[in-house]
Amino acid sequence: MTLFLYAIIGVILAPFAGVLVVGLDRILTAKFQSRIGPPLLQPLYDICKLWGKKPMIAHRFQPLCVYIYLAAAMVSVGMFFAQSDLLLIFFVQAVGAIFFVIGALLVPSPFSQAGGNRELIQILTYEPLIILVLAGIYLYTGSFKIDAIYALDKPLLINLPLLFIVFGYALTIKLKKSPFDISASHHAHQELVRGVLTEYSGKMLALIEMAHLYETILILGLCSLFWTTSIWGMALLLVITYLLEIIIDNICARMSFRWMLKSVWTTGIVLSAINLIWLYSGARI
Amino acid sequence: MILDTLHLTKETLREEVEKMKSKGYRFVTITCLEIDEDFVELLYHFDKDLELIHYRMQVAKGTTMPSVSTIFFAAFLVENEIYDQFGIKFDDLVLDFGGTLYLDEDEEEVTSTPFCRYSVKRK
Amino acid sequence: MPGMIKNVLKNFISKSATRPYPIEVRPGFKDARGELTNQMSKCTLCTLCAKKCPTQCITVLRKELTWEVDPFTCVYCGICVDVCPQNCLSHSTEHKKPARTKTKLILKQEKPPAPEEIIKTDEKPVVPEKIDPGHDYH
Amino acid sequence: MFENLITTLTFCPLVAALACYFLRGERLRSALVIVTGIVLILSAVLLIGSAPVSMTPALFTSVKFKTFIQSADFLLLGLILYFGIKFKNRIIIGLSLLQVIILGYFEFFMTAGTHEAPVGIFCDHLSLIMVLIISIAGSLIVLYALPYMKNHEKHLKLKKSRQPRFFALLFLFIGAMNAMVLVNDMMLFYFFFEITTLCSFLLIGHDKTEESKRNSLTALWINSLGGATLLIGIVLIYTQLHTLDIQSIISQVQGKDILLIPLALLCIAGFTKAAQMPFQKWLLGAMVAPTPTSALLHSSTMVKAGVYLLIRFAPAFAGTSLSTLVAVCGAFTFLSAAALAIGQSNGKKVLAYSTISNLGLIIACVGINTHASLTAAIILLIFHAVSKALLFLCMGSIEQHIGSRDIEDMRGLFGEMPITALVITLGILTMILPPFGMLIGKWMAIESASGNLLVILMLALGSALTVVYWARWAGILMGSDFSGKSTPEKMPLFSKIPLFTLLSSAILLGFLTPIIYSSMILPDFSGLVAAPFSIHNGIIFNNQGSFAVYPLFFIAIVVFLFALFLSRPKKAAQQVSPYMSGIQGKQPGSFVGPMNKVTTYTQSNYYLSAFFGEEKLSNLVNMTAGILILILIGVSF
Amino acid sequence: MSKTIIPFGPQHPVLPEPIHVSLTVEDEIVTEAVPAFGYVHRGLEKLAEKKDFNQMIQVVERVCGICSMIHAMCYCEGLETLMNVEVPRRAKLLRVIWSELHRIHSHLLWLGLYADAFGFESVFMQFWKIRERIMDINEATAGNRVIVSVNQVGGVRRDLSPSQLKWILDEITVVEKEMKSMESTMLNDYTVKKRTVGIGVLTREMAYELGASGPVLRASGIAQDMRQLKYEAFDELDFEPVVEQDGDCYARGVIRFRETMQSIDIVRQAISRLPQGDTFVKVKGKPEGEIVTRVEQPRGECLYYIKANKTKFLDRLRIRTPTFANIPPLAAMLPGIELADVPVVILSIDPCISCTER
Amino acid sequence: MLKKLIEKSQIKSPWIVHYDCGSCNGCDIETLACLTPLYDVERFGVLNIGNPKHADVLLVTGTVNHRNKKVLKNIYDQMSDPKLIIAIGACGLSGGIFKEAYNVVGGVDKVIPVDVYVPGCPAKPEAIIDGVVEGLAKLGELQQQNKTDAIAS
Ligand code: SF4
Ligand code: SF4
Ligand code: SF4
Ligand code: SF4
Ligand code: SF4
Ligand code: SF4
Ligand code: SF4
Ligand code: SF4
Repeated sequence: MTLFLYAIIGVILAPFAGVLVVGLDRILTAKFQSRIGPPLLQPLYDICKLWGKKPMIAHRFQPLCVYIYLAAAMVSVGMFFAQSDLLLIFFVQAVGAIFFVIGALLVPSPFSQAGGNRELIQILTYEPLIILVLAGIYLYTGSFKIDAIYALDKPLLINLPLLFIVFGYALTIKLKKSPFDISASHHAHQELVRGVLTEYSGKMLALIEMAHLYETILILGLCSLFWTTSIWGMALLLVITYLLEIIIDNICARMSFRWMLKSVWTTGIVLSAINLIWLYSGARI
Repeated sequence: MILDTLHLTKETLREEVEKMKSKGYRFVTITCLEIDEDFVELLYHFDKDLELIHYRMQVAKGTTMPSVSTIFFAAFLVENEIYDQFGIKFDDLVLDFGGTLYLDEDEEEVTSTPFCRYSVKRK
Repeated sequence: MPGMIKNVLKNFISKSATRPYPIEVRPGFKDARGELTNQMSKCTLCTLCAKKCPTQCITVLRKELTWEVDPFTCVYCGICVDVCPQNCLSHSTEHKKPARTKTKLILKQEKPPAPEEIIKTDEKPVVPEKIDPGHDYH
Repeated sequence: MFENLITTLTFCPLVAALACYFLRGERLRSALVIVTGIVLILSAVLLIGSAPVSMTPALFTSVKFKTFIQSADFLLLGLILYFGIKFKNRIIIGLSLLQVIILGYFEFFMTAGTHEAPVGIFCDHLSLIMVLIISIAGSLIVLYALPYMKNHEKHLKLKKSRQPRFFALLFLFIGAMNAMVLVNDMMLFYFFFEITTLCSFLLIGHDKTEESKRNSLTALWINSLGGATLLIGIVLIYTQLHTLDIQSIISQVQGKDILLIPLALLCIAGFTKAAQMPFQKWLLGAMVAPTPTSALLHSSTMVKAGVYLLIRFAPAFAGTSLSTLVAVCGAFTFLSAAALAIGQSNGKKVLAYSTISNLGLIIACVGINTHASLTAAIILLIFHAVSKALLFLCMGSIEQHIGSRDIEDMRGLFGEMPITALVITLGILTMILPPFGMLIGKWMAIESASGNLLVILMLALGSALTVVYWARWAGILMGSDFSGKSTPEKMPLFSKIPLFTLLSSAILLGFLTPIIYSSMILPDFSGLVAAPFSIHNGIIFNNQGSFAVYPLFFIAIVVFLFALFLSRPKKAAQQVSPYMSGIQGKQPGSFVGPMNKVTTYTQSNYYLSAFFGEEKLSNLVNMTAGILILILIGVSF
Repeated sequence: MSKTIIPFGPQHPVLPEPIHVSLTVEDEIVTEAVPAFGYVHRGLEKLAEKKDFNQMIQVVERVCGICSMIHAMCYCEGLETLMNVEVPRRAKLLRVIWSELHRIHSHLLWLGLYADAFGFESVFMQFWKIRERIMDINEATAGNRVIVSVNQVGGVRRDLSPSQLKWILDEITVVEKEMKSMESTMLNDYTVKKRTVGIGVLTREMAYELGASGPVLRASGIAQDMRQLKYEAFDELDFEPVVEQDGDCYARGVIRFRETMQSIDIVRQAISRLPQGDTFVKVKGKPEGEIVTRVEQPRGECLYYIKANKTKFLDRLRIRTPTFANIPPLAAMLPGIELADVPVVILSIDPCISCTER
Repeated sequence: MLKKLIEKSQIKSPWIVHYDCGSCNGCDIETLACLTPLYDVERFGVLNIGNPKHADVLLVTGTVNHRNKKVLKNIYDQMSDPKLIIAIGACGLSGGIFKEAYNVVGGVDKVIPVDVYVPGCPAKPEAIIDGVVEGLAKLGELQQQNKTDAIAS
């Protein structure tokens, strides 16, 4: 029952945390570019503004897809706080990702279609990596459950350093940061206009932004699992990781999806294989 | 001050341009100007090592000219432009916009040859 | 990538380059061609400015004693200022502010200047020197 | 009771087959098909109450029966030989001759009446599940074939209907499959195995086009290869153990490394039937056959024969290196078939590759060979059969309607065939999304495969690839004209019934997974210290993880209904045409392009032929798979 | 079969200007690219019949706002030759200073947009930040950030005071320093190279035959720069065209980067040689005759054909701008590249549609 | 409460789409310059979103001609309410120096309603910022007016 309560609290608080994280992200990005940047609560304003727009729909089933996307993101966050099975959380999150793509593919618009296809390739790129990271966690803890990680007395990071880097790839893709802001960029100036997001507007876009906040929290939550032994360690890890993400975003050009698929798969698989072999061999620090 | 120009006719055009190409000249552009009610003048500009050579020819309005875009691909844009503006049509254009490079043929829009004081209808 | 890291980090630790515009307004450059005004007391309504203006946005009505400019068509090229024999036209150093409707600036002359006055005014109108162009604004 | 049911399940289709072949009235045949279908479904359901049972019917012990089977065996091989000669296919001739020789030697010199008669029928829960799949999915497919074949022949403008032969073969096939999963005698198993080979050959070649002829021969030689390896395997086992009783073989073999070679041969036989890499070619070629054939033989049932063989013998090679290699081979097939599917825009080929891929996953689970992974295998087996049959049938309807199998031609299908489009989309979603059955299976598979580096790597990659080719298909199906309007669709009753039955079972059975697990799968694992999974409040869990089936289903339903409610068409919402960089034409979805030409929206998915092109990838895959097979045999020595 | 048609433009976020390209792509590889024009066509050559030749200076400045000053310079040079006007030396050097400042700001602007085309936002920001110094110089010296409007037939309308000159020197030194700090990013960065090296290759022969001009031509190994014609004061300035050999987007980037540095140097030279004297001569009379003048703009060769008939209205004014010449090479480069590289390749010719269509 | 928040947000989060009708690039680049570090309009929550479906503010530069007027209208139609149209530069206001050219229709207001006119040639980034601020003020007044209207009825 307490777990259930955690889940509810998590689901309620996550978007607010997300607003702060994304808001801070935008301010820091601006700082890195020698600008001042928007107010901290800008993501909130954006969402509220979008919510207040007059509805415009490009396809009848799009709203359905958006609601399911949001719901899946919420459920996965809830499951995360309820310390459920990691693989299952990941699958539930994938439901959202798939409906997000389906929504984009519904509309006969070349941009959203191409964006949808690219999004699929991004899913194709990060999914295996996350599964491998989870397999690594399993090998170390003997379980896919989150509570098993909390039961550890040493941070995961120590024995899964390479997998953490692999996870970093997935994180960058999921957060749509350069060099992987391929299917939809937060900044315009992309050949696909807004890619998957092109045909969503108003309320629907607001919901997608919400879902994105949930996903951000989920992915940061997963990131936090790499240092569960102390709250400070966890906070430090999160701050450093996120800061690195922003810096990488600012020092990289956007790459093409072919490059992404090739390079991320090869480096990702090699890194995880090395780390996994290390774990199989039973050697632990 | 008048430009030094070589003379050219519609018939010798392609041949002459081929010759220029084989001599290593490259195509710069074509200038079209209205002479009077019936005639326009075409100036073909070529360049080699920063030196310009101009060919001049007078053609009657509404003439169809052979296109040099098959010899110099770069000419397609200016030939289309001249069709839009002066109504001189070019045959065998590699990319023929049919008089819609700049202008549309919607009823309210410019369908005449806007660069001619004595405009003719574009075909 | 490393090259950019240096720039990015430098930006991060130094003050941002942003000029907080509406909050802090930087004074305009001395020679900036901002809003166009006419010192009507000097204007002889000779219409030279209207003739030379490339956008024909100046209308001089000698009968009504008005000089008007359409600031929403004016391209702020300064030709009129250059040609005006009375030196009564000038650009302010501030840009013309945006507006919700397009209105013309109509200036009316109280009484035409006496011919002898015209001859006297041959020096340029005094524009307050606001800034030194040698100053670094970054 | 049990005996009667078994008889019904095996002989009733046989009789129906004969009747179909000789009864020439269309009405009569339809009636016969319907009745047989219902009888089969009912008996299969009733059988649930009786299993598990093992018994030897009186018939089996009679000498006549044995002689009959013997002669039928030779007759079958003779037929295959005949086709080999007729179509001048040396491989088929060679393989069938080889089998004739081995079989002759085996029957007349080695056994010659010495061995004791094995227990004839063994029906545990695994067999029961297979019978249920075959009979129910099979019958639904046959029912679906009624309107389908009528249309099909109309399209082909046949003068003389070839339906009698078609339905006869379908029923013969169902009967043979039922028998195959129930018998406990290796030679009988071999016999039925060969019948399915022959049936599939005849059915693939049904349309008598050049292509179908060629493909049917491919199917025949690859399956004959399987038959040959199976036969050799049986003979080798017999030389060691002197028994043909499957159960006793399994119990005797466990832990004896000497018998790995024959087991490896059985596995290869299973691989050929399940169209595992590098034997996938026949299944792809089989797609030329009318859709019910592909649905029945090549997706939901026949290929399962191979998988069944492997699951059945899994305990025999548990813990050996053979097992690990089977897992690697399966995982490799899972990965490579999924990759190949990405490069395909031919819908049927996508289905075919996905079948191969999913069977690979099942076989990977078999190879991992823990109780948890076997559970995963069986769950995948069930749900794959249901969902895949559904997808194939939808595909058939679509193909007949739009005259193309290309996914790209299905853009906006919802506008034309709303029901079918909806059903196939849901069908696709049941393949890839939790909480549906396939995902439960996949979850179990990944969790139990995490102990094997190579396997988990391939599963991880493969599962992502799977998502891609399904999701993009689902996406374009539901797209439609901009308004989302659709013309109502007329569908024959016998197309509707199978579609909706399969769809609802795909969803409902997913919900019932915990029950299926505890009542149909768990009992088969006798002598367990701990069950692979426990169930509490509809949550499947063990030490490693948990899958909250009921809660997730509950949430899914609530979310779906809520979303449906929220997204109901609203008047206030303005319909807008898609973004076209600012130069829309008058028609929504078009733009005014160069030369003032109105260009309408044209779009296609990415097939990434540079990465996933069939020509390029196939060779690589076949080579790798070939090497894997060689290693598999190698480690068995 | 697997074909996608993408309407690229005219309203498209990566395109600063409205041009349309119908891209046919397969798996995001462009197989066909057909451009469409006319979204910015105004017909301003024709305005020569409505505005007198002096007023036309203001018009040609607005052929393109980015190198407005160079347009006007080219135009005035033509008229001055027709009217036999000898422009004072100081005016010539001042023209060089302003025109090279234009080149610097244009290249900086381009470097930013180019970086944005391959999604390098922070580089975009950085270059535009640097660029603002030049904009300040423009505004302080000529009164407007973009359309500086300094040319007139017979010379220049403004003069530069010694304190202004000193300030300009200081500013361009800072610009130079900041450019240097971007050097490793633009020339050696892994991701930048990945996105530009080998993309949109134009061989030497292709570039020459297709009539490419400016940096596009020079990036393909042909050292042609109109400044070699020694117009205005270039006869006394040290100047060598910048050349690269590879003909790809990367080479075009390098060219512009190096040209920026070169222009800074030219400004310095011009300032150091600036003589005292008048900034213009009074011009009387009306032009007559025809003439072709060519100058080097940031984007390449710009050609003016002027025909005058001794009235205050010109008979014909024809402007062939560099982008007009670079469109055919662009059309030749697009097929075969990836969709993601389309913006990079389009930007690599630094298209200026407003001058193409006029 | 939510409504208030939404109204406040509408003022604090103007996403822009920029369309260059027939600009000489002068106003264009000045509009772009607004996004760059020295002016940084993201301070006001401005994002250059590039897609009319997401945008609240349409910035138009340049003269309207016969071909692009359709494009302009299309973009306008694809934006959902509430939306602001800001015309920038003499060209966008009246056709400016090109107003007599044969292919020029005139200012933006010939095709779509314009909320704010930003004069200049080109309009300085400061002027464009002023224009956006003015537009947002107008939006605020409209909200106020709607409220009083609602109370009255
Ligand atoms: S003041 Fe000079 S310019 Fe003006 S009207 Fe008199 S003569 Fe003409
Ligand atoms: S521009 Fe207008 S006012 Fe000036 S001279 Fe010409 S017509 Fe007269
Ligand atoms: S500044 Fe130029 S455009 Fe404006 S009124 Fe004066 S001359 Fe006319
Ligand atoms: S030129 Fe000067 S004096 Fe003459 S009308 Fe214009 S402003 Fe007045
Ligand atoms: S090329 Fe373009 S930028 Fe350069 S002057 Fe011409 S119009 Fe202006
Ligand atoms: S392409 Fe032309 S208009 Fe666009 S930014 Fe470059 S110079 Fe300006
Ligand atoms: S007057 Fe100003 S607005 Fe009009 S065309 Fe010229 S520059 Fe543009
Ligand atoms: S207003 Fe001036 S700067 Fe702006 S687009 Fe028009 S001509 Fe160019």
